[in-house]
Amino acid sequence: MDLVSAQVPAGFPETHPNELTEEFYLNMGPQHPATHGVLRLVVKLDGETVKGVVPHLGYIHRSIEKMAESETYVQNIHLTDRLDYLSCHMNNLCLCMAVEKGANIGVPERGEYIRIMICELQRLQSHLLWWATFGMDLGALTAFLYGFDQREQITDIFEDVCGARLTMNYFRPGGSYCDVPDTFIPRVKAVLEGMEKSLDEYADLVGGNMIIQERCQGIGVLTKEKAISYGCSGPVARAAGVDYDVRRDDPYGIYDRFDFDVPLGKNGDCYDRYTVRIEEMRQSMRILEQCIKEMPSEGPYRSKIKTVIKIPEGHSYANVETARGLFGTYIVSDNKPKPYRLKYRSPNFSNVNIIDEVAKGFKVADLVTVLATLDPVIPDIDR
Amino acid sequence: MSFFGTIWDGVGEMFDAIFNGDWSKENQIGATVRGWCGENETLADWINAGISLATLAAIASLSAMVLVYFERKVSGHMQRRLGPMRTGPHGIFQTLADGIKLFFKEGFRPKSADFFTYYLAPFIPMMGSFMILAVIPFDQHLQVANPELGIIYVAAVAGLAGFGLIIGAWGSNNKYSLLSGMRSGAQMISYEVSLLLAILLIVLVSGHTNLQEIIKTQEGGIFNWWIFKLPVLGLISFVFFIITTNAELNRTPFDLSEAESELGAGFHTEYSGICFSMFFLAEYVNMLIAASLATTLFLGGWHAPHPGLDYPGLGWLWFGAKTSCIIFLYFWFRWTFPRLRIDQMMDFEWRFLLPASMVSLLLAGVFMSMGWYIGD
Amino acid sequence: MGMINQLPKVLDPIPGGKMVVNAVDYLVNWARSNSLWPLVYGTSCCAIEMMATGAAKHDIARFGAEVFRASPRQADVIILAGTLTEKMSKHLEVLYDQMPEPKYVVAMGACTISGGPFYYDNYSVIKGADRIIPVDVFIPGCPPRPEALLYGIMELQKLIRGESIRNPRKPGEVESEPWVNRHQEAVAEWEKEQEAVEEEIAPQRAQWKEDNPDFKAFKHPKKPVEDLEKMEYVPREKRVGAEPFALWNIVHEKFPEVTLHGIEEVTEEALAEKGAEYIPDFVVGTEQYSAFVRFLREHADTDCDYIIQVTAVDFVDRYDVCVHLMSTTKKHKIFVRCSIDHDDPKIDTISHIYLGANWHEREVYDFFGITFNNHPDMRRIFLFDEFDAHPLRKDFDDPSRLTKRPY
Amino acid sequence: MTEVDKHGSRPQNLGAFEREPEKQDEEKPKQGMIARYCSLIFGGTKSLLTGMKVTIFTFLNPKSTVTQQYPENKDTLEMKERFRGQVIMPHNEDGEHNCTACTLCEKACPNGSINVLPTKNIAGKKILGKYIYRLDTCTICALCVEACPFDAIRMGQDFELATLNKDSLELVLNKKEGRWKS
Repeated sequence: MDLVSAQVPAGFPETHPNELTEEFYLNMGPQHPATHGVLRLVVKLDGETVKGVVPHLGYIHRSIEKMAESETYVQNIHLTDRLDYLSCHMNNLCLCMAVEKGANIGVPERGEYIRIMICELQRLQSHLLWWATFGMDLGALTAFLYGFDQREQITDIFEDVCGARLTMNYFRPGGSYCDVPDTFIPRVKAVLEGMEKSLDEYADLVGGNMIIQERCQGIGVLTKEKAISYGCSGPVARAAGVDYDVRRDDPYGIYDRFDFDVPLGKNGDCYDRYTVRIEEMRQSMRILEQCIKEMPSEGPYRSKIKTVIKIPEGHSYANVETARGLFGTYIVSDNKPKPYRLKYRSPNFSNVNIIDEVAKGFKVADLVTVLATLDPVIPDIDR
Repeated sequence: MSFFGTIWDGVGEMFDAIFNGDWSKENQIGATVRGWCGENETLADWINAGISLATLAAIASLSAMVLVYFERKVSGHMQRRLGPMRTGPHGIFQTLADGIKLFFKEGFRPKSADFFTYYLAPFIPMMGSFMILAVIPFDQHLQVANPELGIIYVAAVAGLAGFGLIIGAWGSNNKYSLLSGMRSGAQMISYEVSLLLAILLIVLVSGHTNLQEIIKTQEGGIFNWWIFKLPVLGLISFVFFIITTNAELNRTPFDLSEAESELGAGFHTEYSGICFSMFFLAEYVNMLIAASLATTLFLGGWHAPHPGLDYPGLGWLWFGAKTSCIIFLYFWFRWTFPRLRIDQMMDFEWRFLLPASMVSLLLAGVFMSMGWYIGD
Repeated sequence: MGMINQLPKVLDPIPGGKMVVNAVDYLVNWARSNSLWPLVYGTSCCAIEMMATGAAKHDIARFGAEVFRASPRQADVIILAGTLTEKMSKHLEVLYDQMPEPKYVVAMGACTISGGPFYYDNYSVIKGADRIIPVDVFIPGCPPRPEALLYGIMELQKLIRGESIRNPRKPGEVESEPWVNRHQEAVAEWEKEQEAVEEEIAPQRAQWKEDNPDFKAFKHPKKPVEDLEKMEYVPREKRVGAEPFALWNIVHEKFPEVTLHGIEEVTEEALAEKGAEYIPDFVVGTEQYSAFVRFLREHADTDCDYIIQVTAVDFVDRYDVCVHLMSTTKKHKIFVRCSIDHDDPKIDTISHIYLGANWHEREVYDFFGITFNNHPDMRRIFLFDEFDAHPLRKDFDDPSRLTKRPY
Repeated sequence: MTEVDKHGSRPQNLGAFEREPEKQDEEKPKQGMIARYCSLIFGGTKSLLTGMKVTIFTFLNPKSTVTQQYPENKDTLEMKERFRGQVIMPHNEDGEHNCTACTLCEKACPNGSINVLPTKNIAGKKILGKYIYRLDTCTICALCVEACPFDAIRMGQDFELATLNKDSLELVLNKKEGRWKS
């Protein structure tokens, strides 16, 4: 068998062959169940132990940034849906905020509450999906179904609000494209009630399970310094102890009115990433509860905007905290209806960058665990 | 007795049993055939052997089909959904459809795979399963062969399945398959030790290696089954037996060789169509065998839970019921647990299971010499 | 299976044989249509809806199709969930070839049918998966809801039930027609048609005008416009992190040549006027670029330990390399920009200062062709090596890849 | 490191070429080995049993099943009011629609899925000739519906659009041309 190829794959340093063992290269992806899409990892293995990982990107590179230059700002919103489709409302929001900053558009009070509530629901939904796939990657297939079951209820809310299940295209500069229906608040309340029960059940099924704990604790350790230097963000960075959350430290919208905690991990291992995400779900529920109490029941949901939005020459930057971390939109404009250059800063791009650093020295199975807890969305990386 | 010696003796005994009509002598069907053939005993033997082999094949394929269907249904209901619904009423023909489809599917061999090993591999686990099925005592007289060293024969042949996986993994020339084959090889060899110790415990306390004799020692109600007859220790070694067979069967939490999210499809990555279905079939037949063995060794075989319910000729019903319960246990494990990592699995075997089963074996000796039994 | 296909040849001439063949046909088709094992294949958004179809609420298991196989050798149907790019298409071809016959392909969502949202102005997406592999069922939607996918699978089942071993299934053909701008073509065709119609109708029209001199056109009722207020953007009042003027002072002391982008004369008032959301945007020369970024990182007051992104903008006469930095302790952001020559774009790397900059710089190299000196791994990151241009340059105009959107 | 010292800033530098050794974990209170072994076994068994409890309760409770059986429940399936299926053009009883061929929807469409092809009626007024809608590229973003000032197009509720023929996805939405006479 020709398992040990003479040629070293791209990205690996030249190795000095050891006389005792032979290392071989395993290609994971682009079609592989663990890579959450079309990420391709070339793994250097010594038996079962990972000696190095080189990710290959671009299998879903869809030239969104090039397309953005020939679409108007409002048309661009539907492309942001397709970046990180699991936090598409947040992506929409980020572009809208950048446009609002540049083109001087305000948002009414009720519109802001709608935005926050939808975004937090989206975070819950995204984390539920992560929990589901996390279970699946570790072999607990039932977790996958339970997580999706809960997620489906939030998807129902979205469908009720904007008519789509995944690519919403809901927010517009100045608010959102339609008001929430009357059933919105009762439905959110029902979901929050169900979530409380579900989170306990999840702890029973996965979180407290000894096998999960043994497989996650001490695995894929990311230090705080590495996390910062690589530009990691979101739950991945917070599990490593980086105390930064855009919602709290650079509050956008009306996030400064709410009382919520930013969960932090101690060790930066896979289990910390797990607990941080679970805790984030609870914090999102807290924000939603406050929103339900304080949201004005009357009032405009959006402000009037021009049909053609133009941003004066210059640049405009906005960032939000998506379910995966810091998502930024950088618009360079030339006073035309279409952006001159539109750059999205995707959180996954930096988060996946650390894979070699954290998976080295562990087993192949741990590589899967690490990937599952990094929770990458590949189209967001490739854009 | 050397390892291979054990196998050959067992095989020899099985052939003896089949061709000498061991099965037919005590069985009603066998007797009827004998009556028809009159004095021509050779013919009767051949017919009986044919019937028994056909029965085995039927049991193997039917049980696999039913088990796959139930697995999909049980998993469905554990996961808040329904499972197969549209192929026949409640999807009962689902696995039949799968089987027919797989049979008519194109089968091909990767160019770089080794012809001989690639095509040999799927037959080995299947063969092993058939050979063990021959000695499973479904009822007092419903057993194809009843070798004196039955349990040792079972233990010896059970090891064959692992060879199939390793050979197939190696022969298909795929890195994922290779990793999976190595994993399953390590797993099978390690867990076989504990499995044998658990079996040995029963052999020790019952004093028999013949499966029928082991069952006969458990006569007389539920508290005479070895799981309860040995206070606490029986239960513990039953748990050990379930764990080790679970590992032997490559099922969650020990399904490392088929770890979908890590290794794609594992050792059968390169197999398609009928070859793949052979692996699939063997997996489920092996599950039936493991559950039957657990029933035989720990749950009183074909005996009813109460001596009053022990009607002659209905033993196979009791046997089936007990076996189904254990199979449900396997389903339940599979759809609840995540899988272990290779080093954790090894740790669990060599650091916990092996010492613990050795201690329990020692304790069993103590129990036996002190006569600490419940029941008769 | 080759053997089964010989069955009609043998049986059809025999009386009653046709019925046997029909029965076998029925059985095999029944089995195949009820046991569609999909391949685990999902590239983007549609994959989530595919997973949702497998989840409890919609439960694809009812169709016997929950057995998602990770190995193409055991799969019967490949659900193309998500956009297909040029880089991925080679792998898809391999996957398709690895599947045993009979194999079916379901194109799920707009991207795989025709490129969908990525139809115009796009250099990397394949305009329809049927240009790579033959597709049987098309499910429009972006993404289609789970019920729509189930309906598509039912359509596929119908297709399979109509098959016969007398006429064994052959893989369909891939779309070979060259890609056309359908929008433009439809307009051109219509205009031609209209010219002819106009000529034909001209006399009638004159007649009609004479007959109806006081004709008034129908006025379509307008949709009620919502009563909305125009609002001004309200910037945040409190600044996060250090004041830009303080940062400017720190920087100016060490690097006197550095200026602020868009501000000619830097005074405290001028910066305060910009509001609390203003992010200082330093312009730095190529020689000082690397040292400047290092300074920002290591100075205790700037303390920019976190890299948001490195990107570039093509201003036709020059490239601006933009570095966005942040401090996780002090929470402020600093932008750095450095203009470089358009003809020979080269700049020092900062990947030794920020580990994360490595990939960002590779991305800039990929899109703009800007080379970073001393970068440890200067390869393309997204596009394949055969791609011989840098697509985000303004002069990138490859008609074989890129078609302009009509509006 | 010389450059760092020159700036007189913090010595901490974690670039790719100068890495700090990883921090040691804080010392945990040491447990006895046997105690840890036992707690692992018993705690582990307990956690596994808790997990098994969850699945068996779901299995035994038929109410927990949430599956909607799609083709069977077709008659009772209610779509959400705002559900975006495909673009439709409502016609009144006379088969007339509201479209004036203003092409606002065509301009709003991000990917050229709509072709509004105008013609002139007998009075010389611009009316709609053909409204081509390409379902195969449509991303169902509803920007066209938002842009339409006349309520001529809406989002339909139909989702059973799968087809074996790709060409059938190019639809003409108007049944006849615009208001020809009036």
